[in-house]
Order: sequence, then structure tokens, then C-alpha cells
Amino acid sequence: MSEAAITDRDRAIFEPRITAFVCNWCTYTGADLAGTSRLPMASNVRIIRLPCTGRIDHLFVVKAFERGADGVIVSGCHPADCHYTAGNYHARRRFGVFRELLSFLGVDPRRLTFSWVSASEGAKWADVVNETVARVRELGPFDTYHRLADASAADGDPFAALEAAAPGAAPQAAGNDAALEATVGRSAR
Amino acid sequence: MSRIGVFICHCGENIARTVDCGAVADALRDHPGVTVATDYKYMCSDPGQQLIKKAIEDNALTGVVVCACSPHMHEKTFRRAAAQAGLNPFVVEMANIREHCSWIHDDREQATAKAIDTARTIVEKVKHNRPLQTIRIPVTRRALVIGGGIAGIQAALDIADGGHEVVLVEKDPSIGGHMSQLSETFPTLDCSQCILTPRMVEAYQHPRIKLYTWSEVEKVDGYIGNFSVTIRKKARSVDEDLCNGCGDCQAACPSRRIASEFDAGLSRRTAIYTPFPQAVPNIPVLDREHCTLFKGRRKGLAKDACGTCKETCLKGAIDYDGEDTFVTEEVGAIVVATGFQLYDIGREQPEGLKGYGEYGYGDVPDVIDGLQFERLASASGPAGGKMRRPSDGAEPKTVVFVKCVGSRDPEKGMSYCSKICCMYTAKHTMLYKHKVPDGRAVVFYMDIRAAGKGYDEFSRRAIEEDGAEYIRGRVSRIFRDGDKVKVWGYDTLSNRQVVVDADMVVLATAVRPQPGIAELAQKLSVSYDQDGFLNEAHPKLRPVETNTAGIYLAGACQAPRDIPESVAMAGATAAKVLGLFSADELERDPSVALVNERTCSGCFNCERVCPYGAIERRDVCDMEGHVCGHVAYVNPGVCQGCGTCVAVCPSKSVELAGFTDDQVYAEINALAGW
Amino acid sequence: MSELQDTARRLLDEGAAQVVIGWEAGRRGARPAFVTDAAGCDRLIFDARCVHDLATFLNPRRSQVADLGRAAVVVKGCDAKAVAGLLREAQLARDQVVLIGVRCGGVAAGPEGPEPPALTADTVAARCHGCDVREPASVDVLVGEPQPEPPVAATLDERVAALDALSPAERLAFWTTELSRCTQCYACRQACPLCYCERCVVEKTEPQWVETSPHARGNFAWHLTRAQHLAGRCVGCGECERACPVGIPLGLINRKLQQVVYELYGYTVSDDPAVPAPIGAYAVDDTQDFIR
Amino acid sequence: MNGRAADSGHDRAADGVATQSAAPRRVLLLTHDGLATLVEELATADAAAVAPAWAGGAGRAAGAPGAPRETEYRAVTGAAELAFGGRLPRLSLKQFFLPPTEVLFTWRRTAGDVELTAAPTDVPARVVLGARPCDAAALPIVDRVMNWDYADELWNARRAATTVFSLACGVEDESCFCSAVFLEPAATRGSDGSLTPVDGGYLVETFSDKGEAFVAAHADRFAEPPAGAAGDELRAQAEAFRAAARERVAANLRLDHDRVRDWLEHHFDDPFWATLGPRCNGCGVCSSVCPTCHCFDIVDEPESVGHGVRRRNWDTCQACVFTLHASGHNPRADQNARYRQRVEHKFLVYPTRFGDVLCTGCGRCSRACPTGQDLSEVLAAIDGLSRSGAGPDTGGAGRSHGAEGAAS
Repeated sequence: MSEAAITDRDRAIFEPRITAFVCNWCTYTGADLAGTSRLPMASNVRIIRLPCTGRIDHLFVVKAFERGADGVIVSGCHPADCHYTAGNYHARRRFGVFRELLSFLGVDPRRLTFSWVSASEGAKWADVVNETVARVRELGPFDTYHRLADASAADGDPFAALEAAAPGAAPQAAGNDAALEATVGRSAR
Repeated sequence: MSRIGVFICHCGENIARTVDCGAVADALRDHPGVTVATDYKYMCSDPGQQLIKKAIEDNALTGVVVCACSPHMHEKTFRRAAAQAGLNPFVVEMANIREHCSWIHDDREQATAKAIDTARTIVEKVKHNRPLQTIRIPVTRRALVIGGGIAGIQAALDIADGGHEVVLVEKDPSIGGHMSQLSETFPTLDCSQCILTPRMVEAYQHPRIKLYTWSEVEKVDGYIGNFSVTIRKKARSVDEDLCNGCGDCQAACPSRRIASEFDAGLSRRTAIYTPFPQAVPNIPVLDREHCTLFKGRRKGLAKDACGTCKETCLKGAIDYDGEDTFVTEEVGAIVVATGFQLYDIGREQPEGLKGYGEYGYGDVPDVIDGLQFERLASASGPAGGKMRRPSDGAEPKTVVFVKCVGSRDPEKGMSYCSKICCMYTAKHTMLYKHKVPDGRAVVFYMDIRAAGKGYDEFSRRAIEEDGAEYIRGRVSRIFRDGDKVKVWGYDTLSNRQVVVDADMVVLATAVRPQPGIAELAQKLSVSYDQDGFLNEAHPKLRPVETNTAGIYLAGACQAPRDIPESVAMAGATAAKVLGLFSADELERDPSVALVNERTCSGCFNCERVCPYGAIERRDVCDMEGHVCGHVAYVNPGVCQGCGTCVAVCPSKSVELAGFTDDQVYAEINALAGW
Repeated sequence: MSELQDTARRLLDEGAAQVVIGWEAGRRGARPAFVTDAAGCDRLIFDARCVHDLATFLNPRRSQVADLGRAAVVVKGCDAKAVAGLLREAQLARDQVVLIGVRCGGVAAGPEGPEPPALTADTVAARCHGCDVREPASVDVLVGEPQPEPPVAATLDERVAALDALSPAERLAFWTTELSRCTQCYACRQACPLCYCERCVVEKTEPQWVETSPHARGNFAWHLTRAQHLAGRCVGCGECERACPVGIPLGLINRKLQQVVYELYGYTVSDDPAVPAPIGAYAVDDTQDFIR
Repeated sequence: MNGRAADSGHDRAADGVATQSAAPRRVLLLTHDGLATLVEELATADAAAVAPAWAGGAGRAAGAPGAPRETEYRAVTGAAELAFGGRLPRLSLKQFFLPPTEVLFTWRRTAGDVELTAAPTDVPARVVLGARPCDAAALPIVDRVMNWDYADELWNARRAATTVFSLACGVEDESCFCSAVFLEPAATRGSDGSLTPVDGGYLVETFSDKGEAFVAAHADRFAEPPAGAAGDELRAQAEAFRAAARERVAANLRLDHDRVRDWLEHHFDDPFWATLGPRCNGCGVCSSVCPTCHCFDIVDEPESVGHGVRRRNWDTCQACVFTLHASGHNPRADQNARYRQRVEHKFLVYPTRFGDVLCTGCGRCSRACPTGQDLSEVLAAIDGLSRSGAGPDTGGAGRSHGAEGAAS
């Protein structure tokens, strides 16, 4: 089942759910500034505050998607501004890799926003929020990921899978043969 | 089972205008683990806080969530209130429904929904908050100051005057540093030694300052409040207690041809020597490198080749057999004030620097650097303060000054500006013109950078009153031409070549950190930049602190600094140290990392990423007590709570108090199906 | 062969090692062997069937191996990289182990067969393509004749590129199908020389970040985590994929990440333990065009 | 006790004589075309058909280079997918009765109360065509465990809903040893019916009511075997096929179970075990692919606040955490102990309780093991040790490691 099929759902009623992991010193404070400056922005983002982007684990992002997020924002201090001097540098490397990994496994990178938002960039935070919401609204709900567990409500039991006809269930196992010959070519070693 | 109280603040109309606070309270009342949920006009007001305290007492709450403004605004307020009601302050969290909600949304329905989500998220987090205790670390209220230049002396004096003991370590035989070599200082042209010497003596005689000269820091263990420093006292060969500084030994010493470091090589000294008459302490050291006796011993001669100083010394203070000794000092804070060196641009260049052979420095005796000029100009200098050039002692009638030699030159030298050269060159031209009124002072410059109180006026005075000739342009070549020194330069303003037949040339060479700075930085686990200057913790907000808590920076070890800046930094470090010493215990935020030693695999990713060197390796022993592995340990005194170690731990064996995996997981989980 | 056996015998006789970890011919093909006496050294072989990454047995948590005493391990180039990884990450001290390096001309896809197969583009392991350590450095003994370049295999890069060419939705469908077969038996983890954790993250239950249930959701979390933890560390020995009982193409993911760390940080896994891994380090001017 | 019902009287006699095929109730003929049509009509009907099919998977599915493609049991929709006569399927039939993960119940917390919803046990009817006899035989063996002190509804429901037709096996390779564990390549234990290849199709035999019912429901697809010589000829072909296979597998391994059990009972601390552990990765692939390994783990997985699912997942005694105590103590401290556990459970513990062995000799564990641990080889070694009456001080002690060394 392709995402396209799902996103046919009427977008008017689709309100993206975005989970944001932000550092306490720059982005969270920047978001505070956006508030004190009364900058209106989409209400689709839920912020989780952490001391530093260095603390943000790739598992947070995975769990957010598992728990129904359609998009994720990771935001912290600009390079050289890190309250802890290097946390954001380490985060930049880990997420530089993880973003590629997610994309390779089929999570559209457009569902992820990484940004540097300083404590003085309230307006930039508003932009980051609005752009992300608009982009994810365009992509539609991430039900394919949210449903992965039901997908194998199949429970690896092909019979159940036949009934559920859910994506990824064992009957499609043969599917990748075709997919493979077509795309990945030779049988792997 | 959690018993959480949720308190929703209207913030007058600020929140209530767009968020239906009553609805939030109703929604949260049904949330698992919530015991009370109420809204109120101003939670931060006194009655508001009373309301929370009463709820805590009446319902034996295990956690509190205040839905109001940003935690940056009032977290402290509410944590204090909860503490007064007998609740651990760290089980109190704020849900930001003002800055992050009511102030940025107009749709009442959406805003209220978001406020409810936010509140639920924080409630779920608080279910996993653990009571935390403020970390207290005992503080040894003694300080170590490394470097006895003006910065080190000032820091030592300020700390000692503040009532705490200071250990001052200087690698040279005397304190005083570069400032003691200067003749006059800008922008006032007052005599350098006249203002410095009293400070040196004051430091020497201060009851709370323990001075180690001819000594170096060998090893540094421990952490803020609890450093243990091993100091190498280099063999002085002179008993500091017996010696009375009479100077007979120096008068008697047969080897008298050794280039004087103090006079920047422009004069000669003896093997046993005090670097300069006002040296503090006024106790000589025996330079074993050049001493005839020790040369002999190194050759393996059966009988000592000399012994004159020992014979001369009436106090019997000379000891040829003394070795380096080590002392350990316990201190709570360390001030690094190791200062600078001038870029030696001669032909021999270490560490892959190119140097400036074309300027003839080191080959042409009358081409000297700024420090040598200071000695020439100094009343206590080799020429007694008369303007005499090194080669033949003649009075130079034309002196060329070249600025930015090795500075602002990424190609061949340093990319940074050495900052002090513009001012001291202006000073040099003045000193010269005052001594040789009919002489020419020609200055080649790139820019004149004279920011600072009275600085621009000073350099203008050099040009307008003392008639220094400033030529904007670089010098391509300097070479000997008979008894002249030819200077080929280019005037970029009039766009023509300039050739000057000079009698002497003064090069304003770049300011560089002291040799061996990298080794010292490693001992202190302080980082340094590509040029070797030590890194401050934050370029704007923490300019005199380092990333290693308890270690501070003063003067030119951090970047090129002039005297007033160095003194100001020294004062700043003293203020930091005195602040640290204001109590026997150092209080720290308890949100620090903790390693689960049972599941730690000892891969030390945490150690690699920790910006503060807070990770230590601990042995794991088997039942027989043999070391069978290593695990990481986070020193709570050093940890700053960034949590970078947590994210790189593959087995999730590190937790960050206040932001544990449990807490974050619960927050994410709370957002499911919003 | 005899050179390898003699070396092993000598090390045991001299007491330089109490056990030699190498390969022997089992009934179904080559397999790891643990030789503790000189006589047993005759069993040692090295040929194209010796695919196993023996560095796996140096994991300090494998007490049943440690109990055999100080080990001498036979390493191919790729195995040497894994050993370097263990040294780099403080799981092993260099003086704890004797390394017998073998010059390697490539190995087959699997250890099966009574005889080593002739290496052709069809039989050679994909991992051998572009191998840069055919003659392990920093070993204590190096045995065997210089070997020819292995034949060019169906390279993983082509297959990765094929997947890259798909749309995210197509890739998600592809991997959902692949990963739905995963039973989270963790054979991939156990076969990995660098998965040595005392307590794997999936075994941390408070909280349970990675669901251990082998539904596609848990399987995605597991394989994302496994791959992320191996980024910049994976030596590409391919043991995870070979161990997988349901044929999940893990090699594609590992290869992709090797490409990524190279493209982003110019890093390739080295057999020199002194070369630091890319994750856990950083450069101030690291690429950040993915960051707004 | 639906599960037991399926075990239509094939329990091996306790005297240790190998189980022979039971006398068929009915003998029929199924042509290749008939099979194809049958599969298609089953796919369209409610009753899904599981059969060995060509394995999917971009991974190293093909096994050794040049080796025939791997197969897997899967619900098939067309004859093209069928891999009858292909290699032994990657995983056994177990997954259709004890799935790698299954929901036990979901919980939802409503104000003050918790609401539980148990997983449904109304499994739709299903048929397995072409099960390997060693996989079919595993079902009644595991039935005993699943109905020992507690009747496992989910297992039993799936057993009751499933009709199993096995396919007489031509023997996979040297790792097969069904004949050493009271079975044979054409064993009918656990089968409601069987197929045996003959010219033009398969000779079909039924052994249970379920088998009977199935052929009756699809009567058009099955034909009576021709009378007279032609029929005898077919029966002869079938018997020849079985005989050849029987002979082929017999060469692989012979065991004296009583002696093996006795040796295991008295050599818990034998040095022999320390010769097996070092090679073991502890990955438990052997358990995953094993038709009789049935250990499971139970986990609660939250879906959101106050809402979650309790699941049952495959587990393995080869994993370190399988026996790890909360205290940090682990009674099975190393892989030596864990590998011993696997052998002892199958050939000592289960036999002692149920008078049987927890193994059907399919050899999957030997084929799948990434480090070449070979169960038939290990059993042969134990058989040898028990024969030589080796005490704890010999038998591999301080000898070359690996079963071979120990056996020599």
C-alpha cells in the first residue's frame, strides 16, 4: 500500500501531528520569544524540551513516528552557540547519518526538519513550524508507519494476513522477489 | 502510584483569552495518575502559590505540574513553593501554555487542545521524575596561579587579598614576565618597572602567596574544588633559605659570555645569575646548561672543572648536587596566565612555519624585534637607555619599523592580528624620537588599529607631534648594505616603490602562545585553538572560564592581550575564584549524568563526546580482585548535564537526571493519538 | 596451509597462546575451530570458504572462549578491521591477543561445500568488491602467498543505487516486506563482531525503546537502531546478513551507511585502531545543508 | 484437546521402535493439474492453503552459490508459487501455530477501570499442502507441551482449524536424521493425509477425519487410482520412492536413545560441553528454524497512555537474557551451558516427561547455524561417548575443540 494511496484522504480534514525535540537554551528560548512577540503560527507542533541537541537520541524520532507523529522537528543552537560548546556538533553528525538511514528505509526525509534556531530567532522558529506543517500536510498522514504493527497484526500468521490484507504481511514476501528482480537485481550475498 | 496535581494558570487574560483553562482542568482531572486539577487567575501570585502548597499538603501529592508560562520564567518560583510545602522541588515541572500556546494561536479550540496535550505530556513526564538532591562538592579554598607575569601576579594578589592562599608558579628564575622587560608603556609612557616592581615585591611578601620560581607544573589531578597539582622545582643549585642575594657568585663566575634572555640577547650574563637586578626573588640560579662545572661533568671529567661560585659564597648556599624536586599542592581552582612569546622569524623554523628569512632577522645584527628595542630603549637596558644600535653602538639616525611581521598573514605566519603591535610601534617611534630628535622614524603598516581609551590619540601624537613617517605598505626585503640596512618596501597609497637606507630596523613580530602550551593544556584538559591559544568556555559569556570547571584564563595565554586587558582578565578570574571560594561546599544542579556500571560495556563513547572531561574510567574486578574490565563513571562535580553521553551510549547505560529516557519516553508516549 | 598450521603449532608450543581460533572443515563446509593442542593444528585451513569473521570470538563477554586462555586469532583483512574496532573501543588490549594475518584473495558467499568453490563474479562474496585490506597490517604474523584480486562481484553499491532510485514510499514498501520476515532472533547482532554490548539496548525494558515483538514496527525500530549504532563502525564483513535465517538484505543497509559516512565525513573504516570513528567525533565545518 | 485429536493415534510406542506409516483410510490420486486447480480454488475460497513456495527475500536467500533457491511455507494463490520438491523450507510449519509474535490481549484504561480484550480464537479453516513429514510430526510433539499443565487455546485453535497433508520427502541432505528420531522420510505422524510423488502426480492417502473431510470437500480434484496393474504400478512407484529415501537418510545417523538419555543424565558437567560452547554465537537461529522449539516470551507493549497490547513472542534458550535474573545472576552463565540446555531439553528432559524426543531430525539447525554447529554430529559424538562409557574425565576433555575432536 503506497503512501500516495493514503494521502488521497481529504487533506482539508488532515491536521499533521508534529513532534518537536528542542534544546533548552536556544530553540526553546527562541520559541518563547516567538510567544512574547505574539508571532502566530500553526498549532500542530508539540514541543519536548531537552537540555541540548546532544541529548536527542535517534530513538526519540523513531518512537515519535510509532506514536503517530506525521513529522518531527529537531532543533537546537547554531554551531559555536551550543551552551555546552559541542553538543550540537555531535548531534549534527548523528542526525546527518540517521536522516540518510531513515530515508533509505523509506521514511520521506521531508517529514523531518532539522534546524538551528537561536534564542533571538523567534521569527525563524515560527517559519520552521509553519513550513514543516505545510510540507507534512502536503505529504499526508504517515499511516503506513503508524500501522506497521497492525500490518503484522498478521502476527507473522499468513492466514490472518490474508484477512487483514495489510501491507508487509507475509503473503507479500514473494512480492519482493519481483520487486527485487526489478530493482535490486541479483540475489544477494 | 502517582498522585499528581495539575494547576492551570489563566495569567490574567494572557492564557485564558485563547485557552479554555476550565476545559484543560476537566480533561486533566480524568488523566490517569492525576489527583487534583484546578485553574486559577494568577498561579505565580501569593494566593496562587498558597493554593498549590495547600493542594500538596491536603492530597499528599507526589508531583506537580503547573500549566502556565515558560519554565524559564517561573520554574524556580513554583519549585520553591513546592519545597516549602515539603515536596522535593525536582518533581515540579511546568507546561508552557502561554509562550508556546495562548500567545501564538487565536483559534480557541485548537489552542485548548494543544494546552491539554502539553499538560498531559508534562504529567506523564512528572510521573517519572525522581526527587533529586542538590550536589555538594567540598572545595579546597586555595588557588594555583600558573605564570608570574603581570596577569599572574595580579590574579594572585587579588585572590590573596580576598583572604585565600595562592600558589604562584613561575618557570623562570624571577617573576615579572615580559612586562619587566619593557621600557615604557603605552598610552601613558610611564616606566614599566616603576609600576611593576612594587607588585612583584608585594606578591613575594604577601603572607598568603606561596611563590615557586624556576618551577613548572608537572601533573594535575582532580576536578573543580579538588585539584591535586604536582610541581617540579627545577634544581636551582642555590639554597633559597641561605642565599642573601649578595651577588658575589655572579661577580666571580668565569663563564660570562652567555646571551641574556632578559635583554633579549643584546647583553651577556654569567652562568650563575639573577636575570635582572630587581629580580624577585633576588636569588640566583645556576644555568647548568652553560656552567663550566656541569659541562665538565657531562663530559665525564673525573674532577670538577670549576667551583668558583661555591668557593666565593660566604653563606655556603651553593649546592652542585641538588636535583629537581617535586611538591604536591592541593588547590580548588587554577588560573592559567602563561602569557606569550614573540614569533622568532629567523631562518630556523620549527613546526612547519615558513618564517621571514628575507627580513634578515638573525643575520643582520641591526635588524631587531620589538622586545629587543624595548631593552635598547630601557634605562636599565644594555645601552643604559641611550639609543645605540647593536652592530657598532652608533646612534641610528634612520630607524624603520615594520608592523604585522607574521601577523595577519595566513600564507606564511599567523592569520590573526597580534593586537598590541600598532600601539607599541607608535610608542617605539616616540621613544626613539625623544632620544634622537633629529632622527627619522619610518613605519611600514597595513592598518593602524588603535581602539582603546587614549590609544588613537596616542598613535596620532606619534605621527603629528613626534613626526613618525607612516607608510602604508609591506616590506619585501631587508638586507645589509655597507653599514646601512636597506629596506625595500612599497607605498600602496602613492603606489610607488620605497627604498630606505636605514641604520636599524625594528620588526613588530607576531604574538604567539608560550612554547609547551599544548602539553600544559593537555595536563589541564583544557582545549586550545589551531594557533595554540587556550579556549575560553564561551567567547561572549564566559571569556575567562574554560570548559574544565575550576580552571580560568588570564592574559595572553588566551589571545594577544595588552597590559590593561591582562590585568582586567586577572581581576575577573580572581572574582570567579573568590566566588567559588565563598563557601566550603560547591552547590551544583543535580541534573547530571549517571552510569549504570552493571550494563556499561566500557566502550567510552561517552568519554569521547564529553565536552567537560567528566567521564572517568573505573576498573571492574572479578571475585579474586583481578581487574577484568573497565566501566565509565561520571564525575558529578564536573558534569554540566548536556546529556550528549546519553545519546551516544549504545546500550543506554547512562541516564541524565531530570531528562531520563523514562521521562522522554513517557512524554512521547503521551502524544500518541492526540 | 602448512605455513598456517606450523605458525599455530609454534604459538601453542611457545605458550604465546593457549588457543588458536581459526577455521576447520566441518561436514557442511568451513567453520570456526578452537585448537588448544599442537595435534589439532592439522585441522586448520584457510580457503575461500572461510567467511566467518573470527573477531566475533574476541568479544570479552564470550566467557566460554576466554576460558580457553590467551587466544591467537586468524584474521583476514576485514576481520582485522573488526579487531581494530574492538581495540578502538577498549573492548580488547592489543597484548591480550596474537593476530595471525592471512593474505586473502576474496571469499565465497558462504562456507558451504566439501571443497572451496572457484571464485567467480557469481560465487565471490559481495563484500570482497573493493576490499582495501587484502593483506592485514598490524598483525603479529602474516602467512600465505600474495593473492590475486578477487573477481568483481555483483557490487552492493549497484543494489543500493537501485533502491536509492525508488521513491521513499516504494522503499518503505520494500523494507516493510523484507523486515516483516524478521523474527527479532538477533542472529544479526550475535554474528556481528562489533555488537558486543553487555546489555543490548533492546534488552533495556525501562523504557523499552525498541519493541521486541517481531511486528514490522518493532522490526523497523530494531534494524534502524542496529544500523545507526554501526554507522562508521561496520566493517562490512556481511556476517549479519549471512546469519539471518529469513534472508533479510542487511548488507544493503550497512553498505548504504558506509557510503553515507564517507560522503558526509570522508570516513572509511580503517584497520588502524588509532583512526577515530566518525560518530563521537566532529568537525566544526561538518556539512549541514540538511539543517535549516 | 483439539490438538491431540490431530495426532490420530500415531504416538510412537514407548518401546523405542521407529514409528511406521499408519495404514491409510483412503488412497486417491491427485494429478499435477488437479493440484494446480485445487490451489487456485482454495485461494478464492475462504479456506487458505499453505504450501512450500519459492522464498522471497533480497538477502542471502539463495544459500550457497549455485544451490537451488530456498523455499518457505506460505499461503499460496497459484500453482506457479508451489515449490514441491524444492529445498526444505527455511522456517518450519511452527509459525502457523505459534507465530513469531501474537496478540494475547489488549488493555485500555478508562476512568478508574481497565478493560481487557482477549485475542480471538476463531481461526478460519485452513489446509497445509505438502508439509514435510518432519514438520508435520512436530505438531503432535509440541501438542503435548501446549496441553500439559495448561491447554493453550490459541495453539489448539490453530491446530483444530488446520488440515495437514504432508509430502513424502526425498531427503534433503547429510544433515537429515529423521530415521534416528523415530520417524522416516514418509512418516505420516501429525498428518491428516499425505502425498507421495508418482508419475503424473501424487498418490494421496488419508489418515484422519479431517483428511477425509478435505478430500470429500474437493472430491472433483481427486481421482480413484486406476484398478489393476496400473494401480499396482503407481503404488509400487510410491513405495520405491519411500524406500529409496528411507535408505538415504538411514546412513546419516543412528542413535541409541536410552543410552544417550542415560549419558546426558549423568554428564551435566562433562568437559564435552566446553568443546561446543566456544563456537556458538548464542543467536538461537537453531530455535527459530526448529519445528519443535516452542519457548516464548510475553511482553506488554504500550500504544499510548493507559492503552497497550500483551504479546507472545518467540524466545530462545540460546540467548544470554533467557535465564538472566533481575539480580544480575545468570544460572546458565555461558554458551556451554546454553548449548547443553538445548540438547538436554530435546533428548533428556522432554523424553523423561513425555517418553519421546523433542526433535524430528529435520536438520534445519545444522543448516542454518552461522558457525557450523551440527546437531547430528553432536548427537553422534554423544552416542560415541555413551558407547565408550567415557566418564567425566575423558570425552573431549582438554582435547581439540569442536565436536569432531571430541568424538575422535
